[in-house]
Amino acid sequence: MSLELALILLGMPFFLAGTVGLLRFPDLLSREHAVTKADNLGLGLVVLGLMLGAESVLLAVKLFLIWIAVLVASATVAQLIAHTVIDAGSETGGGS
Amino acid sequence: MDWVLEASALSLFGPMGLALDLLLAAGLLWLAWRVLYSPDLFLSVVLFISFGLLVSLAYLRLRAPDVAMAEAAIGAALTGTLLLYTLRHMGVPIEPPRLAQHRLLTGLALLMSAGLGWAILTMPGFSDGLVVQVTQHLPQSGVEHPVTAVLLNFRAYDTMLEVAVLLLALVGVWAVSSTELRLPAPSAVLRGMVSVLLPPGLLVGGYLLWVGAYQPGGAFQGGAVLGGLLVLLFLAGWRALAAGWLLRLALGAGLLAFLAVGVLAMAGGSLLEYRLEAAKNLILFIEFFVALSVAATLAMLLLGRPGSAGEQQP
Amino acid sequence: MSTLVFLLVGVGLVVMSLHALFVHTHLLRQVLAINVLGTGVFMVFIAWGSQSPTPHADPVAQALVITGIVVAVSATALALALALRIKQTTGRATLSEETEE
Amino acid sequence: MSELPWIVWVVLTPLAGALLAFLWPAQGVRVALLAGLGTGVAVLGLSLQLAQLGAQRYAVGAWDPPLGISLYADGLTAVMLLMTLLVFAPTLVYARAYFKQTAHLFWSLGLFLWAALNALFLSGDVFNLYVTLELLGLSAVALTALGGQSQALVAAYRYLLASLLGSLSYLLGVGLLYAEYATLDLQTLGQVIGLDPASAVALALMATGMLLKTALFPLHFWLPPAHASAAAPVSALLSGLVVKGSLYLLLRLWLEFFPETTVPASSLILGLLGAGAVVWGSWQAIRARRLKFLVAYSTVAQLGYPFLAFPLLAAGWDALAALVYFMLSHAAAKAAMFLAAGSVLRAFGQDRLAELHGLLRVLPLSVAAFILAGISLIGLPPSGGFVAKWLLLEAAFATGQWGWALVTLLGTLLAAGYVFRILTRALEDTTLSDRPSPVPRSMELTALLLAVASLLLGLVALPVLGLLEVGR
Repeated sequence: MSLELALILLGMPFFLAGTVGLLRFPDLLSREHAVTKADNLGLGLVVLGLMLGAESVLLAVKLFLIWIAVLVASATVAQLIAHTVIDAGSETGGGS
Repeated sequence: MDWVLEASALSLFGPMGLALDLLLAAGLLWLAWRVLYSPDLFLSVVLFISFGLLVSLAYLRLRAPDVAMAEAAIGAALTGTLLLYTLRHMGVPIEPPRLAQHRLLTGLALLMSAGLGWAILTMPGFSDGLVVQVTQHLPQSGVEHPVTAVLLNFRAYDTMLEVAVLLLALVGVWAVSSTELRLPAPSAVLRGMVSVLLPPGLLVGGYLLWVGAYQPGGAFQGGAVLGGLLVLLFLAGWRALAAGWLLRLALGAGLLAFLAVGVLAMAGGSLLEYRLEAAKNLILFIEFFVALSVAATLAMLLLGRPGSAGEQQP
Repeated sequence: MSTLVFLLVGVGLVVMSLHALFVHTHLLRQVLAINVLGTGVFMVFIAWGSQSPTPHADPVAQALVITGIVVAVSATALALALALRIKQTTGRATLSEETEE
Repeated sequence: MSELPWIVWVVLTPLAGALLAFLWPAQGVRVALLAGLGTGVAVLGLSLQLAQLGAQRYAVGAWDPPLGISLYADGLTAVMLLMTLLVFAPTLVYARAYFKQTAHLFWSLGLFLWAALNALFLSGDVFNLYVTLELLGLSAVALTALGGQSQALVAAYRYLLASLLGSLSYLLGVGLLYAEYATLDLQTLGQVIGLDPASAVALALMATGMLLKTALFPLHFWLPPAHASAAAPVSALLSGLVVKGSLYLLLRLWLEFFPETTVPASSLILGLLGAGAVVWGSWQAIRARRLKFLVAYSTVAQLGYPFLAFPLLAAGWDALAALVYFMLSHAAAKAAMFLAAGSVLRAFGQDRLAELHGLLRVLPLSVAAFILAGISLIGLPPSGGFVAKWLLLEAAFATGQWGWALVTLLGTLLAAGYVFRILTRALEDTTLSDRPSPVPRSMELTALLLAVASLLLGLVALPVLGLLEVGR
């Protein structure tokens, strides 16, 4: 029980770091970078913790699949946003 | 899935559950306030999507997983996407909202809400008359999950009219909008993601549809997932089904299946009355086509009107 | 206990969205207000249904709310299509006070 | 007549027709007329069955209430279904000539509207009534916006917001009733409902929702622009039928929840609002500068009369008969006027009253339709309007509430005012300057047919009122 709690608690600061990055970083691309990287790692740790606690292997696999889906989705969205920002020609410092 | 339900049934959180509820409630009210009154409309729409997700979390806390899925898939994701699409084409207003003064109507609203609060607080206890009836008649419904039994058997007439409402909304949107099917140029990254997500997406959609008979899930939730997938396919440049009578058949399939099964059932009994042994298959038959037309309708609501050659504009 | 909390949240959402609906003039803000109003009403349904002794909340209430959500998205889609057309034809994102002529 | 479940076909035929018109747009007209015929047969079959066998209750899916949904049909339902048939049939024929392209979306939307009305009149379940109300509201809004010009779109959007607000208010009332009595069946609710605070608030919410959707004064702001800027056949359906749907629902709730004996004080409020509607609507109609706006404001006024009958419902039969007959005669007369106004618009391209001189020479049939429909709106014998006002006066004198009789007479004078505004200009003998474009004969004939029907309603009062008594 304690290992799961430790892993979940370990994941928390990454979420915090991601959010702080989102608010603090100057331009869009670096903000986006912070959120994508930190949150995914945090989520990974939380999922790992939940997987240990899950009572059936099938459930553990489902939890893992959730993490994979979030990884694919956030990576693609990050790419798309980045492309639109660069295509729009706004210098890296700009962007809402 | 059961594990998550137990967690939300306070077993894991124990007394912490109330703290979570209060946190969630505060979050909901604060987010709603921001959605309704923030000066920047784009921020309002984005916050509306997170508000929808928080609402589906609240439904999970209230032990209503079916509704949580429907709210997340249709209420938050799809409505949010529709709002973003419309906002992009309307343009974000620069000046903050001018608040029109409606002293009378605001007073009416407050009066009505005070009455509402008072009525709820003086409400007698929960009477589970109907819940007991549903559990008693569950074996005759052909499915094990009570929500699907109510939706597709006990109150199937409601659901038939509801599928008609969805189709009607689409016809209404076609009658109003003149925008052709305008899709952005597909980007390689999106195409890559779609090829990765398509197989598991179809699997999840189909699984949700199938599992509806035993656990939370069902036609609308499965249809919403498939609808999202269809939108991704269109954005990634797939045009095959984008117009013509095949599309119309897919859109009308749900209502068609309902009418067909409903009328056929009248041969041996009353409208929409399934014989016990055929109930499960009939429900699944209807759910399949309803999911298909929900997916097609939700995707077409977003992607606008296909200019099919054969039919002039109104 | 969680029932009462979310019942009051439902009522709160209804109050806020009603006020916003009357006060705002921008088309999209009115659509947002209608959606939040619908969510408030559904929250009251499910909060009350969660007191049901069955493993999940009251199945009839859940079925009604699922039907309500699908009807709400249909109405929202039509409202947004109308709002877009109004902006395209009149160039304004608010309802013009038109006279008879 | 036979054991055929007409009650089911009354809803399924237009619904299937709407679906087929959507799937096969090229044949939209033919599908609509065929479905219209089928629905007409089903409605007549059901009415005959009701007259012979009395009220019917049909449990859908063989699940009895409170678990399942039941359809319920009695005399009131039959009269409403016949009213819908009476207005829909000629309007579909009119629309065939009005809309030039055949593959128009009007056919699918129109049949959805008919299915929604029939489902609303037949439903015996409060939540199912919410779904039918939404089906009705969305199809009406889509039809209003069909024209595509900005005025129609703005009016349709304002109509949609008012309709959604009304439906959600009604839904909240349903939620409270369900929370308290754990049943959604209308009849069961009627037996168990008490007057504790929660039920009172629930009924207030449901009633407010219906008042908003019926556009009763002061909640009528959305109606005139919507009905005036919609296409002519759509305006006829909106003014003639759609507003009657929510009015019927309010009446059905009233009859189920308040037995004749206990008429609550709130009926007085409805009566006063009705009086306000009659006066305010007529005044706006007299001042209107365009023909379709005049007719739309006349709807706001004429909708006031049924509400005058609510406080008199304790007087028993006469008041109920008056209320229903107001709805019936107004449906036919108003639909006829809007169709005739559509012919005028088709001929001259605009409908400003100031420039509509000498219509008689150009559109004699439409002017005749205006005259006959005007007679019914004013309430001169032998029209349906006269019978309704006569029954209302009888009920008023029976209970000694003179006020409503006075309002009715004042309303009659005001109605005469705005009807003659149309006729004086139409009958002038001056020749028109610009060349009117040709108007298809079927458009004028259907308008005239509806006007004659509203006149004949006065003569067929006895059988119709006999049918109304079934199940009371």
